[in-house]
Amino acid sequence: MPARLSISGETMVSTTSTDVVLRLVGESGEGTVTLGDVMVEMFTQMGLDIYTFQTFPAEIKGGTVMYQLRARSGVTLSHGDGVDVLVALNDEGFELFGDGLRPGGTLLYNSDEFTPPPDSDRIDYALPITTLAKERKEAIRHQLEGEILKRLPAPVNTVGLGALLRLVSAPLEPAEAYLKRVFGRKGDIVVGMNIEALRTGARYVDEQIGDRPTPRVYPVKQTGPRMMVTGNQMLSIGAIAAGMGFYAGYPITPASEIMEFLAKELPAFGGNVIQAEDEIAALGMCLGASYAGVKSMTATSGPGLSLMVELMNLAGQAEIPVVITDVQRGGASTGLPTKTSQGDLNLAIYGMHNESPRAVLACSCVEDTFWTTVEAFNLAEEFQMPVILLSDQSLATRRSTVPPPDLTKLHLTNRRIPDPEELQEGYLRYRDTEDGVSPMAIPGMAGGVYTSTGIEHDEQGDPGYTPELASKMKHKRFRKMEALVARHGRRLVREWGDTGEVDVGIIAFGSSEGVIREATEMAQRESIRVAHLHLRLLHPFPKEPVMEFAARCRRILVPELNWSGQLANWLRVNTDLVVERYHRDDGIPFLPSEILTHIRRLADTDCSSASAVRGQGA
Amino acid sequence: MPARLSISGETMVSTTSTDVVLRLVGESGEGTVTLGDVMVEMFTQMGLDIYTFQTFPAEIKGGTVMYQLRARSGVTLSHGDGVDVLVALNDEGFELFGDGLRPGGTLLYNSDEFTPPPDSDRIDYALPITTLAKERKEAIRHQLEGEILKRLPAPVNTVGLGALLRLVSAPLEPAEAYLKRVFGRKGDIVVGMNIEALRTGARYVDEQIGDRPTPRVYPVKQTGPRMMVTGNQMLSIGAIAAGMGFYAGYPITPASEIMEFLAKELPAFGGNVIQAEDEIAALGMCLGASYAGVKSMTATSGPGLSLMVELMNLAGQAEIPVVITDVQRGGASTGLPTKTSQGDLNLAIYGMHNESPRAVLACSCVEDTFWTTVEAFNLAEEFQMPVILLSDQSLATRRSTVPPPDLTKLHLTNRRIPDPEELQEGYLRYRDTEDGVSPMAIPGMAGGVYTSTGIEHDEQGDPGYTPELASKMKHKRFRKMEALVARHGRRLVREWGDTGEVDVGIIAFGSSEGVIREATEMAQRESIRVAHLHLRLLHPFPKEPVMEFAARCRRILVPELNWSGQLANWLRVNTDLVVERYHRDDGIPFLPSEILTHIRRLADTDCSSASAVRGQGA
Amino acid sequence: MQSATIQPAQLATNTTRPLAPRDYKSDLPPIWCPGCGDFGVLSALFKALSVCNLDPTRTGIVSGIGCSSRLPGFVAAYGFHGVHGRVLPVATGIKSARPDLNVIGVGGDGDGYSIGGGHLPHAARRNPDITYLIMNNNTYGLTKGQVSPTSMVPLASVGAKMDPKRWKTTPYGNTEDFINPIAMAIAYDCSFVARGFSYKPNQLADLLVEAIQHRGFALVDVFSPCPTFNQDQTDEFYKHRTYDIPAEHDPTDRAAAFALACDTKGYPLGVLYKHTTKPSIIEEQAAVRERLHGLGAMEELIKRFE
Amino acid sequence: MQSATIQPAQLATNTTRPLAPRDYKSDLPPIWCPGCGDFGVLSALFKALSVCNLDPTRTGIVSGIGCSSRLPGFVAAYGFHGVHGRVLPVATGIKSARPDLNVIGVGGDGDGYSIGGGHLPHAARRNPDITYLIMNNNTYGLTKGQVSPTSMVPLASVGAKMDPKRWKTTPYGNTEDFINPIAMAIAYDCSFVARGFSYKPNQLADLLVEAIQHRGFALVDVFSPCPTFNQDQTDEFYKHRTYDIPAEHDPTDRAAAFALACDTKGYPLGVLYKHTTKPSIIEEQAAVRERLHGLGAMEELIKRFE
Ligand SMILES: Cc1ncc(C[n+]2csc(CCOP(=O)(O)OP(=O)(O)O)c2C)c(N)n1
Ligand SMILES: Cc1ncc(C[n+]2csc(CCOP(=O)(O)OP(=O)(O)O)c2C)c(N)n1
Ligand code: SF4
Ligand code: SF4
Ligand SMILES: [Mg+2]
Ligand SMILES: [Mg+2]
Repeated sequence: MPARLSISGETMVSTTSTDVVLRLVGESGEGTVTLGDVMVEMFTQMGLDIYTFQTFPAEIKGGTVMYQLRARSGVTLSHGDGVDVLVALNDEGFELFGDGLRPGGTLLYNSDEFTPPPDSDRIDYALPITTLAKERKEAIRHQLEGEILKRLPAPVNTVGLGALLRLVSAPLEPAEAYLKRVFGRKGDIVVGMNIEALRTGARYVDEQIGDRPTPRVYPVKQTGPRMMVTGNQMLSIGAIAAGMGFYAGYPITPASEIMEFLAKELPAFGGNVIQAEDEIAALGMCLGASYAGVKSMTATSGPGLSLMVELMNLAGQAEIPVVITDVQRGGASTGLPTKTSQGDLNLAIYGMHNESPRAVLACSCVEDTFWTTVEAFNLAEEFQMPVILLSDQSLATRRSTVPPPDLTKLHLTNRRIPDPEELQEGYLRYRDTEDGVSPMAIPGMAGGVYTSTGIEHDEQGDPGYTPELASKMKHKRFRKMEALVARHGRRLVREWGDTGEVDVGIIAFGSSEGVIREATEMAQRESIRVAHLHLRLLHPFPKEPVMEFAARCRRILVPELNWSGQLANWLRVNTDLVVERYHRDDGIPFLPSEILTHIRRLADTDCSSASAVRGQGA
Repeated sequence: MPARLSISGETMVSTTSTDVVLRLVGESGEGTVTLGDVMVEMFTQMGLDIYTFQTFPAEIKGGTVMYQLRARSGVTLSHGDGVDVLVALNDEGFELFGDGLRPGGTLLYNSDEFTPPPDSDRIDYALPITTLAKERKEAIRHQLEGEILKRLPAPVNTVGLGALLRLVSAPLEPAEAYLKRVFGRKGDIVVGMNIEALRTGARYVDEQIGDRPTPRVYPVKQTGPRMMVTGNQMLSIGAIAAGMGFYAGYPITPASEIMEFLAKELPAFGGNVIQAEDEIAALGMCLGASYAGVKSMTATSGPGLSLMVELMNLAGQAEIPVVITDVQRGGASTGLPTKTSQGDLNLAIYGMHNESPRAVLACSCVEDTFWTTVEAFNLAEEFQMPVILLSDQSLATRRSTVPPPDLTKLHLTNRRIPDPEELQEGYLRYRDTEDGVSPMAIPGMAGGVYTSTGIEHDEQGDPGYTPELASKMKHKRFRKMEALVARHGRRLVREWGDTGEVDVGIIAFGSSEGVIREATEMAQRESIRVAHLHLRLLHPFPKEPVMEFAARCRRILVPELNWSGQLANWLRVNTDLVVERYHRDDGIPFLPSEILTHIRRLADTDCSSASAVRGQGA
Repeated sequence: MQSATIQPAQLATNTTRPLAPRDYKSDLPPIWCPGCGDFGVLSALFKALSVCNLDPTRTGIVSGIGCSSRLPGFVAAYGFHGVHGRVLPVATGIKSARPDLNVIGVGGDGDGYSIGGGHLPHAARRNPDITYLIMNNNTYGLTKGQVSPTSMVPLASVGAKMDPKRWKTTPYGNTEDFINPIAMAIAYDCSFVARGFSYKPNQLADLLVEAIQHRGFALVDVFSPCPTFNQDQTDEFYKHRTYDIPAEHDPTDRAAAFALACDTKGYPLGVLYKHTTKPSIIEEQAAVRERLHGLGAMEELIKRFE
Repeated sequence: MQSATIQPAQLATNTTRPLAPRDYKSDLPPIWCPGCGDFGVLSALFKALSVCNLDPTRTGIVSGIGCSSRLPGFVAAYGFHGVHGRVLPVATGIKSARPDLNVIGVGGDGDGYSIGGGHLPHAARRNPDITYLIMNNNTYGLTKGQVSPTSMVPLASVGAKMDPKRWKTTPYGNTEDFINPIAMAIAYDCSFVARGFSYKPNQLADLLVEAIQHRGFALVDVFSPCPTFNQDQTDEFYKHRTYDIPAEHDPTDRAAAFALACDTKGYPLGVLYKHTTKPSIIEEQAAVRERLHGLGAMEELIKRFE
């Protein structure tokens, strides 16, 4: 039976490649996440590319979780559009997340819990998963002691796993090996029960298949090593690779994992992690550590970034390198803490009273997160300013198979320090240099003593308030912004899609890169000429590459996950482009089909007179 | 001898009207400010209009202060351009602030301290002010006891006062009455010494005048009552008039005066003031008080506003009315704490993670400060959102003669509260109404209990996280922004200058209104067709009046005191206008001549093809 | 510390029928994990509200962010679920603006002692009539189990083997000591300091009643274990290590209270400290308003500048 | 509180010639008002730096914002003049990242006890090897004389007639009590707590020497009067109300230290409290790094995810 590939609701047939979207929904804490994680492991072992998307309830227990998993032979760019197989472990999950199932898709539901209303455009499999699991446990009751038996959970997940594997025609052997590994410590009886459960699940589905079509997952031969890693993990690895020696943070969803990861790993690299009393203290510690010569980072989410505004500004004004990671989450104030958003771009760019220099970067996918994090440290060091590194909930919690970073390509920048002669005679911490970057003495350097300060100051660092001085020093600091964009602006954007003149150009940032790339490819298949410019550097604004890109676009689409179209507004501030905005901010990432719709719309629009590029205003 | 009026360096002659700019410079704490204050009092008594401008050193003692004072018969719109009379009490002051003297201007200098380099285009008066004052004290030595004598300062300021009054041909009698009032308690001997000192100063100058021209100050008949008041004082009075019942703040230059004023005055009106432990606590307290039904305000400057970012967002999301005054000061981080700036517009508009509604207003002059503060409270109440009220150091510390507010014109808005039926059955705190404004129950109302929250929530206030709910409630909240601008946008701008088509239109905000008006009038006298639109409401953006104004302008100038042209950028975000930016941010306010230069330049530019208004982008 | 004329706590009570604990229950069911200590705290609070016969319509419950901070939604009274760590400023604002309301602050140990810890000494010195109930589970529950300032985790230098799934930010042991919030509150001269335990609900309800009836700022730190993320400071842990404060303890003796708070052999439950003559900002503000009574007139104020 | 293996304080001292107090003086002249108490503090600090023979090149002085916080600029050492209230986080970051540096924090009572007060208990529990010197003038100097948490101003309810030019935010008397920072620090188990007076410069220099040499976090609260804005807590005021801590006081006795700190009859000068066995985050972090020594390899880390 050929695999049914689903992209944007359409169905293609292939005999060799795989592209399956699974969605698991159930009560939080009920094992839904475990089942998803095991499926990820199984598919990874089959050599497939994985891309996950999860939404969590904001409560610790209770509430519905959704775990979506796309397995594909070849690069996977998004969590997929139409769901091929929906596994609904309870009614509420089906209600909330059932509509993602594509027409003709497959539903596997826990028939102990509920019965879905019939739908002729759906293939249903009932699985009394609780009952089956209980039966498996009953079957070994006589072989185990009371206390152990009491604590032993019925193998619900394993039944589900078997059913699911069979449903996508995947082999059971790797799962059996996995069960042996996981339950080995608990003895043969428990292992046996689980293997039986696995087979029961598979058998139960097998009996129902008949000649109905099922999606099929083909194993792929791996070509090289691949990592299975989340965005948060990759960001942390990137920070260590960048030479970070100090991290301070305060727990906050969805950034906490970064601190947890680093607390475990950083000390082995000689670094320290402090869990601070709040985000202000976290950033204060980082500034202290960086002032002392050690590369530093903190990571937080919106509420924490809000609290850091005052100290970020100090970093800009006193010229202290630091990386501030913002794993964006949904909603203003406490909002939607477990959902995603691209709503903090404004705060990252404008969050300061008066103005001091800073840079804003955004990670675009799990693989890129490594490199953009390295860039963030490099830019912070090169230009002695705070760099805000944007990630978001969907990227941070996404598990994705990616090629491991090629460490031979890793180049690290260290801050400019005074040379020996300079230290001997009248060292000036804030020397007014051509590019605005002044050599920074590190405590311990003889001849380098100075006082770092956020008050306006002369080249030496002594406070001064005359208009002339204020103006001169501000120009010095902001020259760094020009130097940054001149040196790195071109490098920190990425182009996808068609070259040459296109009907639709997409300008975007952050974690939607893959989705947009996928939509672009879909549009190309429909013979729409389309290209995509993805900004890793947002601020200072990389105007040249943007204008060059825009020059070859008839219309420009700016899709983003926030309320007011923050990137589109930022484009307006920096260019004279007329763009088509598409934005929403309800907590969930874009779908490829959603972007495709807008590409189609723009491609269709008659706009002979329209040109995205306008002459710059005076 | 006719008075020499100076506007933008040019000299006009009039026999009846007065327009004199005095500048006093000296060591901080040396009495410069006192002397300035006394001159203000003298001129006010003469019925003149006063407008002051001061810069302070950032240190408590030491450093140079500059006190500029313009006295005019008729409305005074700025602190004036060229200085007519410079009183330099020390060398450093002359160095730092001497260049403001207009060609042909008068210098009165303390010849005990220094001798200025000769300049033929200046009329010099040497005044050995310290010596003369000491002599006056010596003269009464025999009449006083040792201890009293020791503590009695030599009447330096009084000598200066006499000299200055004579220099501008002002009568000495009011000053003598003033001295009697002030020193009366110290006895006749001290009063006598001061009167002698006054006359000595006057005589000393008189001897030097000869037939040299001097500026002349004519008394004016007052038409009605006028207040002599600073921006900070007027803002505080406005807040009380608006019905504020609670204020919490944390000291910060240049906003502290507001808390100090209110601590003294508000309790008489039944309100409370708390000096909080920091700005976060201050705003937290205000939110508590407002939630409890009492109109609340806090006031701060940039660093404090930065710290309030998280709670401002809560106010937007949980829909709690509050007024947050930001008396902007110079520089990022600690920057230029005693200087002025319009650099916090970005933070006021964009300072939040993700997005919640808020309004931003700016006070434009001392008189307006009363009314705009009332507006801020009214809008906060009407739309249940935080209103950021911008002032700045120059406006806040400016002393100005203004007509007292006409209290019959005072209209106060109170928040919408649930009606009795609503409270009886299923009251919904966040009811999804047409204009987005939901009736707000106040603790104490039976049937109104609800939990205010910054987490996403349903109409009742219960937490909820579905995309549908998130989207619906966000739309509800942001509809208030539309309603606000629809109801009040037109009212909250002001137009000056020519009607009909003009060559140059100026769009501006905040404390530079007067300077720009004056420049506009100067340009009109040069037959340039020019108009000026001043925005009191910045956010939500009053697009209609702006576009209508723009439609009659050939070119648009946006002058502002900040680094990047924040208002110009905000115009770009909201409109398709092409504007000419003029901005600097070195701590000092604009001069009329400075703006005039740019008006002239734009008027001259050939830009037949240029039109400020462009078709809106798609 | 200064002293002033002292008035008894003024509570807004029900004028109609007395309310039962369940009458204070809202329609929103608590979202806490099964076995969470906060359930016990909530029912003790219901009981205390009923005993004090507080009028729900004139009662405001303020919280921050955390599992425990979800409490206001579960009570049928006015609630304010604000941001992380700002319970006390908000509560103080309410009480200052509306002294006629009963104000109760609630939250977690992270909310109250970490990010919000800077407000505590100032609330104590202002001494408004507010009860502040901290559900101390010695961890950050909502963010899934990091150390809080009260977490008791072995030090890194001890070299203990840590369970990799627990104490996620301190995988090799803590690098920091923990704090003693009770001793701190006494040093702040907080005018009422008590400690309860969610598994002693009757005692806790009594403490809450006393705290609510106390005139001034009352801190009640409650051990309220988090079975989901803290497998160290559990209910069992505290059952064995807490003891009731002996009757002979004089809570007005500050030195004795401090010594009791510093007891290293166990955790005393009950009222540790009371300072009944401490001035309160609410009364001080009333004194100022009274002194200026009748002097507030806008026309006059404006005239003063003419 | 826990205990750990304790090491003596490690100071970065001059390797060349011993430096005199004046060698620590920078070119920038202090901008304080004539008669400001901070002059005395600065010269005591110069003396202490010289006695400890600290290497200015390996010494960082961190401050916040305020008159007192301008101090780092007047010392010829590395300085960090940050923002209001964040001395301790910055100092902790420096010390954690660079344990080889001497780190001294300085600032005012507003900076340290009001806006920055929330960081103090956490610095105390982390116990890094930092000396924190507070120039306590019982007011906000730089913003021109509002009450601080340590201001002793008559209560409003007393009805005292206030000088309209003084205590600008409390024109009818204070509505709040003041705090006792020394008692608070002892409750934080701050491992070194001392109090000095800027008009006893020799004693102050000695205290600073002891604080600098102390291993762990040392708080030195110094009465440093502001003659410009505080006409109540003046040098004269303190001259009559301070006394030297009697020799028999045992600073390791926490209860005794607390009682001394709470003395209502006068202000003790000297070392109140010392906890010499308190663990320090700097050593704890070293223990973690040591335990994992040699295990840090990027390739390995990446491999673990393959
Ligand atoms: C400014 C900010 N920082 C961090 C967070 C994330 N956060 C939410 S609750 C919490 C701590 C929870 O611990 P606690 O206060 O003890 O409450 P518990 O959940 O244990 O009851 C944190 C860090 C936040 N919401 N806001
Ligand atoms: C966030 C912030 N809030 C307020 C201020 C204004 N400010 C500067 S110094 C200061 C307090 C000064 O008092 P203190 O710390 O005791 O130092 P002192 O001047 O008395 O030495 C304040 C409130 C500021 N700079 N930053
Ligand atoms: S995580 Fe802990 S504190 Fe939070 S609800 Fe669950 S048991 Fe309670
Ligand atoms: S204002 Fe006070 S603290 Fe500040 S420098 Fe002057 S005397 Fe010192
Ligand atoms: Mg907790
Ligand atoms: Mg002070």
